[in-house]
Amino acid sequence: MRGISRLALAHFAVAFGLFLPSVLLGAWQMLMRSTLSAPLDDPGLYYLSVTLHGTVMAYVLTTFFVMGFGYAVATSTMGRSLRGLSFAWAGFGICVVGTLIAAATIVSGRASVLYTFYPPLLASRWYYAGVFLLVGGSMTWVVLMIVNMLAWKREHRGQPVPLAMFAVTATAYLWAWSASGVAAELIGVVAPAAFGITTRMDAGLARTLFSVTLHSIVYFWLMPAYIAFYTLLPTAAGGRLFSDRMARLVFIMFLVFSLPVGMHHLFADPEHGEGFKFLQGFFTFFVVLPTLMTVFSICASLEIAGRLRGGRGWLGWIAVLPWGEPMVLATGLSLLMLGLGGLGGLINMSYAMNSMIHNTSWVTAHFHLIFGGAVVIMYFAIAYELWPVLTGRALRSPRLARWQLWSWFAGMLIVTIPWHIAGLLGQPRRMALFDYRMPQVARWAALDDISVFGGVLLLVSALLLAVILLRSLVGVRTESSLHFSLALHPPTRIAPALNGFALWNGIVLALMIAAYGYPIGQFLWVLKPHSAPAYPVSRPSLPPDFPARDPHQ
Amino acid sequence: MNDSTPDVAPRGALLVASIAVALLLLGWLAFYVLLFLPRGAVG
Amino acid sequence: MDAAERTEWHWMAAMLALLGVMMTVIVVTSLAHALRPPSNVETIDPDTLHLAGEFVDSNLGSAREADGSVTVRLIAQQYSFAPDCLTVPADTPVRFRITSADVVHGFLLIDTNVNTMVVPGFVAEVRTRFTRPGEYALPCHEFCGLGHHAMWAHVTVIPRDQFPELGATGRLRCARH
Amino acid sequence: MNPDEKPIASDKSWRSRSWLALAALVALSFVLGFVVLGAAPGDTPLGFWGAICRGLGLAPDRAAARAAAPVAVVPSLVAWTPATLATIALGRESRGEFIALNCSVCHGERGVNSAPGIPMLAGMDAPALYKQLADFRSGKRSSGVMHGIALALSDQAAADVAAYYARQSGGLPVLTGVSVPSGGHGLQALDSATRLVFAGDPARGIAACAACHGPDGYKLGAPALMSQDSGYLQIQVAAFAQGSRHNDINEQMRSIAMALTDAERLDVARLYGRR
Repeated sequence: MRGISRLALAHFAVAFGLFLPSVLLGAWQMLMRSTLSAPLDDPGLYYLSVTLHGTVMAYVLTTFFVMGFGYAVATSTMGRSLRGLSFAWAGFGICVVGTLIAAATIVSGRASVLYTFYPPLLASRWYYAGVFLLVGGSMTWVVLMIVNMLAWKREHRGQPVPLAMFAVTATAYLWAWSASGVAAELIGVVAPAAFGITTRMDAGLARTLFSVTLHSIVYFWLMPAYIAFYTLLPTAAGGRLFSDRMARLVFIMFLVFSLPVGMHHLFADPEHGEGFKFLQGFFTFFVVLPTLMTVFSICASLEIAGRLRGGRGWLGWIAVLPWGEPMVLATGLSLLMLGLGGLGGLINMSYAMNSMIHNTSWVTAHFHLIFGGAVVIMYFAIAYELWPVLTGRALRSPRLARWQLWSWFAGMLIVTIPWHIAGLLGQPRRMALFDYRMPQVARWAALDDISVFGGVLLLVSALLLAVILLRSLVGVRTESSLHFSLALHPPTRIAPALNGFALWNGIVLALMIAAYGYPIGQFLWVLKPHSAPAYPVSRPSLPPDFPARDPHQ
Repeated sequence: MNDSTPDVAPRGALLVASIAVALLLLGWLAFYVLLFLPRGAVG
Repeated sequence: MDAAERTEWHWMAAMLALLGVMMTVIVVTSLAHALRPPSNVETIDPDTLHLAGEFVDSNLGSAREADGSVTVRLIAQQYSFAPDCLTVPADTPVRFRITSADVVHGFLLIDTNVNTMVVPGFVAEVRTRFTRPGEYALPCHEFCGLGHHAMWAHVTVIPRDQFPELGATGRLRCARH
Repeated sequence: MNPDEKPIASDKSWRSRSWLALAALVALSFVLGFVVLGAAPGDTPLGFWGAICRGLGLAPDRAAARAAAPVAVVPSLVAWTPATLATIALGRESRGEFIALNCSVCHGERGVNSAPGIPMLAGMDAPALYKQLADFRSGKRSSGVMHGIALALSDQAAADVAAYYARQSGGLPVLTGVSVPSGGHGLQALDSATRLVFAGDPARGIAACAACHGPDGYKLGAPALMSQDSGYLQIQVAAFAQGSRHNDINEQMRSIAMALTDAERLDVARLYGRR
């Protein structure tokens, strides 16, 4: 267990270590866009900062956190040491190297293309190489999670895989499927231009491939939160998980339905017909289902806990819950943000209604509320839960932890509610600055200024997190382990379909072919697509070297 | 612990979740009918 | 199946019904109002827009079609729309045809549902009908490079009867500044 | 143990039910997306296959969009096609050096220290230089002197000259996009030229000059302007504003130059001309 503790702690150190400065960047970006004057105001620096903020939050924080969480869960839930510990460290190393390369390239000003790349904009090849290493390195984690679950199943024939391990493995499969999109984009469209093999990039194809990743990656980020809802929260609240088997079905649905739906990010794109846009929009409705099921299941688990603690009546169980526990408090706040953010998500995915808010601040608000709010607050709660287990020292100042969670919640609402409104008022995303003398822009002034205060609150909260986690490193020695929740009726036998992923990976494959077969295939066989010249975002160091080496491309 | 766990339908949870989901549906409908449709048909 | 699981299956059925209601609203309104995301798959060579074809300089702006509708052609490029000032009539079917000369751009008419991505190599098309005359701001809503934040154009919607009769080859922009 | 736990659903039934549900889902979504919504009213009736084709984006009514059009006005014959880029890439510095001997009278030795009002060429991006030579040759950019000179150059020779000047140092600085942020480059900058160069003016649709011309940004075909002769810059912006220079593709420069006031044109030219 000691080896695993060090491994998981190393992952969390990278995740949270870069998280803090990245929150600072986010707050500065809001200041930059507001009517207030920002230090270092410079549009070029803004786009650099957005690229760094997005890359760290979307790729670094999430990937490292999920990997560390997965290792910790896998070993404690299976009650055995991790197979392939050295591979895990090797994967960690690759991810760290990739992160450093990508971050250094962004800071050098040669990669201001935002974390979503946007071909035919072209950044320095080092940026793509760094991201590729980070994503590629995390595949060792994917393999290790799968291998460890299979090994456990071999040793415990006929027994249900522990729910937490099942869910972590679902996350691993999900990430592998999800990353295939960005990997295909990087290898097929970006790398040939970045490494000078061609001067052209097919933007439509690149966007389509990236859309495979775009939505499912969010579910990869979400999974630790849901795993905590199902396997850690009921214990923390002092109760039982409502139903083990349905929980498995929920994780399976996340795996199956978060993938063939990415085209709802391309509703407004001209490279696809309305048929497949509707089809994937239709599938998107089914990815809402597991979340709606979770909402009920979590309420039911909490009700069990509340009734065990003496709560009576229709709603009496709510008040008696241990809201002082970071895990319980974070879940409550998370569900509130999930509700609001979920409403926004329903609007985004509703086919033609997307036109109302597509690429406005509404979208930025939506994913900050869902990911930065509902999910990241669960990352905090998980960190507080895991810290004593991993460091062998008690968490100091739980009171401060409560303050930290509340301030994050408040900050996120103060940031995102104004953004939602500004989006409805037509504020476009990703702009470095606004000219508030324009009448249409002046309407956003108060909203943008309010969000700055939310940003400051988020920064304070992130600092509190760092203080709590660092202080606890020198806390009182304690022996603790993770306590995974038992179901009301723990299953003793289970259908193999709910105990593995062979069937579900087959179904994902079939759905992906149905949803993406033609949309990707059309670029190869139907359309005569015209690529565009790659547009480097920074001046090439030797001008005559760009463009062009291949006259026949 | 097993003896005291309720094995009946969790009525409180059903109530809370139903209210939440109903609000979600109403909110969505409000956006669709009151904000989206008046902004004009596109295609 | 225990009681808990049965409850969850029932809940799942109820949630499917809820999603079904939303899906029905979408399908019915889309049929009734001919609503859809802008989806016109049409390729074009982004390198040579200015040399020949539909998007040459002299063909940009508003054009009157034989059926009385108006087609507006424009180009998005780093970091401007060409033309950057447009005039269209109210209460008339308007069709925007827009393409990119370089990278990915966005096209949004604030306070309307006119919203599309502009991807190099493709002609994006949005059809709409304006009901309120007035000034509409048109920002690029997709990151297109370091000058993105200044990429704004303007559309003036004028009453239908004030829109001039343009011949088959007449094109209307608007005088600015 | 739960006494009334029923026998678990067999794996077979999970498999068959899941695949069945999947098939039903895909079938339903295809019918809704391609057949039902494809036949939306307001359009001409398309029929079954017509609706499916439209669902795929293969709409039939393309010709109308390209019907009657005014006579094309072409700003420049240069297009950034692969062939153009390949020609530029094949430019040879050694050959260009010989040709450039003819240029030094006005543009200075090795393109450095040009006469006032004449652009400095040392360090200028090859594609930008190539395009201007081509436009002089085709008459799309008017200049009595340069038209004649450019007519004497072949495509290859123009690429050679461009390659030669692009590699000369001591003129326009080689800018790499790497800059130390110093602030004061936003809309709140006090100096209007700094504002225009680094932030632009969104209200007038004026992009930041720096986004294409440096020091930070780059755009294919746009020359780097830092340290360029300010007199020359001023003349050119004025020419764009008056429309006497019109070889900018899709009016990129004309629309910006027209929006600038006389004083702003002067200030921006001075800012870039600072050495």
